[in-house]
Amino acid sequence: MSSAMQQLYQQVILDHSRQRSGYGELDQPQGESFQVNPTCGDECRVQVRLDGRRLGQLGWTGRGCSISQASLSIMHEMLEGESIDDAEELGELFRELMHARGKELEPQKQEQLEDLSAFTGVAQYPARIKCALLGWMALRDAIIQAQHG
Amino acid sequence: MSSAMQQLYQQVILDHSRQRSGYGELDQPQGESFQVNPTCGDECRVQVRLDGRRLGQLGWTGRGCSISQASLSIMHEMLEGESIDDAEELGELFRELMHARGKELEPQKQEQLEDLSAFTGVAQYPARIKCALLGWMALRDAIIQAQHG
Amino acid sequence: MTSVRDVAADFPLLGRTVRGGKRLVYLDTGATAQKPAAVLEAERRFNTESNAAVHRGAHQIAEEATEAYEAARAAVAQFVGADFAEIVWTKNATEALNLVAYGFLNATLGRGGAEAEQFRLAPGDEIVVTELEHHANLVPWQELAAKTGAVLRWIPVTDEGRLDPAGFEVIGERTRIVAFTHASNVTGAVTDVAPLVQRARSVGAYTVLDACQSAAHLPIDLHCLGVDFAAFSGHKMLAPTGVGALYGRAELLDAMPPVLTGGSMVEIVTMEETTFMPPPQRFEAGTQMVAQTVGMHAAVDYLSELGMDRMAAHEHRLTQLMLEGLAEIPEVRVLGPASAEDRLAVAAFDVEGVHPHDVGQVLDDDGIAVRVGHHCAQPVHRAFGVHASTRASAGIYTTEADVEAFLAGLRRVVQFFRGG
Amino acid sequence: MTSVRDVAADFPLLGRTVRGGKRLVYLDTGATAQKPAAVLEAERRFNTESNAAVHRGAHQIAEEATEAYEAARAAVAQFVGADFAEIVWTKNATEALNLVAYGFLNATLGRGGAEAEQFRLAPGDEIVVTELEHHANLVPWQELAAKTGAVLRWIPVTDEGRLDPAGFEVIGERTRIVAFTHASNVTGAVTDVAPLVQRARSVGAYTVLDACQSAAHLPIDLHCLGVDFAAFSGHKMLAPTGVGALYGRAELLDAMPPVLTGGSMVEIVTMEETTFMPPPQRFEAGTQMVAQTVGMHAAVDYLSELGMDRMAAHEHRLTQLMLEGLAEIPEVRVLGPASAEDRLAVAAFDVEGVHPHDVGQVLDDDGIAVRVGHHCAQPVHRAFGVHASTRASAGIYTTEADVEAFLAGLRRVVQFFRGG
Ligand SMILES: Cc1ncc(COP(=O)(O)O)c(C=O)c1O
Ligand SMILES: Cc1ncc(COP(=O)(O)O)c(C=O)c1O
Repeated sequence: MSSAMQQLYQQVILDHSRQRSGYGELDQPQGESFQVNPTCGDECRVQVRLDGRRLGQLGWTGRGCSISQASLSIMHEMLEGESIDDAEELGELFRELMHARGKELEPQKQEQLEDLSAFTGVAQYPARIKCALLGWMALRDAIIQAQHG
Repeated sequence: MSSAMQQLYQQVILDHSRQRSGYGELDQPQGESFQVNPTCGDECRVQVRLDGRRLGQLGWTGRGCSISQASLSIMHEMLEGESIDDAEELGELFRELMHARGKELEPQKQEQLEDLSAFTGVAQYPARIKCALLGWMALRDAIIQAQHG
Repeated sequence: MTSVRDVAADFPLLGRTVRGGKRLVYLDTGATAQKPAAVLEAERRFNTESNAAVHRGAHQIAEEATEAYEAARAAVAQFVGADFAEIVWTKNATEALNLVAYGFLNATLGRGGAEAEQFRLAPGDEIVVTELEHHANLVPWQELAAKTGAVLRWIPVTDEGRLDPAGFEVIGERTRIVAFTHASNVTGAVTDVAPLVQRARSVGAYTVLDACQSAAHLPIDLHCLGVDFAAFSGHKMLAPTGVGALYGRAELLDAMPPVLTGGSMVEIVTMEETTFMPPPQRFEAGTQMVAQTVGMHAAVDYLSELGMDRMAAHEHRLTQLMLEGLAEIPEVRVLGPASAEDRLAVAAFDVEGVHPHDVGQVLDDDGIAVRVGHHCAQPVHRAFGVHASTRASAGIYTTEADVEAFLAGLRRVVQFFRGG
Repeated sequence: MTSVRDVAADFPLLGRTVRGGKRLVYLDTGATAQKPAAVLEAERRFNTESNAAVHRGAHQIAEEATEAYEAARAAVAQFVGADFAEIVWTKNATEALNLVAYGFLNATLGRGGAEAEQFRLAPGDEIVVTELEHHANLVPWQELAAKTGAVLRWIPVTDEGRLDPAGFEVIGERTRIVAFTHASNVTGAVTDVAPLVQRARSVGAYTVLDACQSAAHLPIDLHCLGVDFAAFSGHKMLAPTGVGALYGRAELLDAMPPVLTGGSMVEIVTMEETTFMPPPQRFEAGTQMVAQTVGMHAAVDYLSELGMDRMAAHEHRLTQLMLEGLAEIPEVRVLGPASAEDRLAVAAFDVEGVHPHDVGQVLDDDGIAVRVGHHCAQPVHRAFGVHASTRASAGIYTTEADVEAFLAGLRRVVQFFRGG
């Protein structure tokens, strides 16, 4: 494998795409969102239950490539139990990373991204950015729904 | 004027486009046909009355360029009173001339065309061939109508 | 800054000769413009380096093609004062205008759900057009009216070939659509858009602007103009044939049902039913004219670099020259305003007693390319009491020498057919 | 005769490298084909010598443009076994298929007079498609059905991805239209057209053939096939983007009302109503993709010179190689017939446990361009129980070395994602 591919498919991405954290439906979601990537037909459904201003429970289902699955899995690992504000901040940061065309963000931001920093290489491939972001679009929607729905 | 234009606009054409022979409506046409050149919106209406197998009367109206008007005028001069068979033969010959790309036909045919041989140059200008032929399409239609209508 | 005299050198076709070695004087830009080398080169580069299906592949060339295609959209959007997602690629302006008409039809037939209800027409609703329209902005509305039971009404032209403001009163209570040209391809009259938009808005009607001539010759800002839809064609603005665009205000395109359907504009397709993507994709079914959009990108870059203001000023000067010269030939009647104000460098005219075909033929023999016929605008010709006309139309590459050659040629025409 | 090994040299883009200097192995011809220099040169020559509005001007360049445009029509007609006036230019195959669907809709809404009555649909009439269709030959019929009250039915596919002859019985008394693909862009299956046409005829239904893939890869003769309408795209057959064609049997085009309306397709236009020209002009509203039709002319000349038979034989050999190679990788399941008979050089496949995006990405990194996704054919993917696939598709310029590079790359993909 070339170094470009090794940078893209870092071990943490491959691992998460196989061992998907948080995969499954919630019992009584307060908010949920279904998103499709029309280019490939990949889909995901993200469900949340709030606990005050926290993401009490976060679950997801769907199908997609290793990038999209790992992104959802890491999202679950990093955000379940965390505050909505933290979720929004992390989402913003991840979107920023995805539009950085493969460049790293400032060290402090990169640190804040934790495992998500493994996606730095994805941003070099315009067609894959949507894969990485699909779950995060769904999360944002699901939270809004849970808050106002 | 260049020689090309002098060849195109021969005196006989200019004369006929000004002094239009046969211009006007017939009293009781047995057949008539209305044709439009959609590129420019030019139109003509040709009317006939038969006298057995002869074109007893032939009249036409319409508007168009010098080429179309002269063609109709000469058609009237050459064919009124002549047999339908002669009209068809002359029409065929004229069509042949119009598709000869500016070359003369065999001398005997060229002679048969009489004044119509002045249109030889028209066939060099694809956009003008339709102008020259418009009246002849109308004549053919009008005769068919008179025979079967 | 390039002087206008240098501009013509950018257009390879203008260097050719016609009719046995005569210099070409191309005065048919109103029909279609010539293309600068930069446009042809951009297209060639795309075809030899980045040609691939857009929005579809995971491979590098497909990425490059997608980027080129969407960058072209961004450039064109900026050029006409629109947002990115408000520009839908079409093959020409005619398709763009039809797209709007069919959007209304499809909504009327129940497509597009609740959001699209705003576009439903009922029998007796009115569609207002003008007597000045190119057939492309007239016939689609006739057809829409015939299919929906709506009634077509129109604003007449003045003796000068401008929209008659007194006629704006046909826009009334039942008016649902007002479709009008920004600039006439026959009279050259530039429409004062504001009062029409205002009146249309006051009765809640949608406005559709035919910007085919204006986008090619004037700086335009669609957001400023405030119209709801607009259409223009690449080939009139130095871009390749085969590409044009529809502009639609974002929230209207959002609500409008698709017209052409197929690949690349769908989300989920089952045998039973289909959900559609948001605009602009929703209106771009199938493989698009990608190389041509890249050419259009280069064209608007070229125009922006020259400056649409400078271009308009240059053409204004040509308009004055043309109108002055034509006014000096007694047999000539110009179909359009006598003054160059608010007027494009287009002069359609009648030569007393000489048919336009004959005028055009003799000019052509001198190497002067003009257009003859009704220029796809029969009604305005009828309004002037003629059936057809000869039209000389200029572009950024037209020189004063071109206009003078044309005027001299025209005097010879008059001499030939009328003089002797 | 050029050997196939030399053919690739005719295609400038194939000489480029990707992803840091890797040789490009272009296996996405099913999406869009690369263009030979001869096509690009024909287009360039037109643009620098003969660009003008067609059917409109009296000047020399307009004459040349018109001749080039109509000569292209004649060449394409001959190439697909049709008569001159049976070929209508469109921007792509999708537009061509929509044109037919809207022709039926407009007739149903009363347009086109008595002649067009034959195209009127009534609620309960049936439109038959197949599960194999590209969205371009499915969604327009769903839309037509929804607007007219007609019912959509379909022929299912077999486990091999061919049309199931047992399913032909959905074509019955009420069937008015049978729309089906000549060759699938997913399974590669080539349809045996005769029995379908026969059955459709026996119930008086019109046939619409999606010849998008077949016209690009097989010799085809539409008169022989006996279909009523057919659609194909230039960009799949070595021609530029932005041009395609609709074929319609002469007497059907004659009777069908227009769809897009505007300039160059009318006879007499008054403010109240319009009469239309005969086909093909009736269906070609506005300024057409003239330069692209000239490119398409060069493309069919190029193909004819190579010989469609030889091209098909070459591609057949590639199909065999591809299918044999794929069969040797246990994790790979081909979505389509296992044998190369009656099958295009298109292999869509599933790699167990590896998503197509990931397959394509790693191949791309090796310079191998394939397509991933549903290839605008979701239903047939669903029939195979998958959501998406990876697709390698070959063209006349594809070499055996390309296929081998692809197979080797695919083995590395499997190794990377499944092996370690
Ligand atoms: C079988 C088939 N039909 C229709 C189409 C649509 O063609 P286009 O996108 O050129 O309109 C395609 C290609 O995308 C195809 O492969
Ligand atoms: C004012 C106007 N509107 C519409 C059109 C139609 O444009 P197109 O033929 O490019 O679709 C034209 C040009 O022909 C035009 O001049």
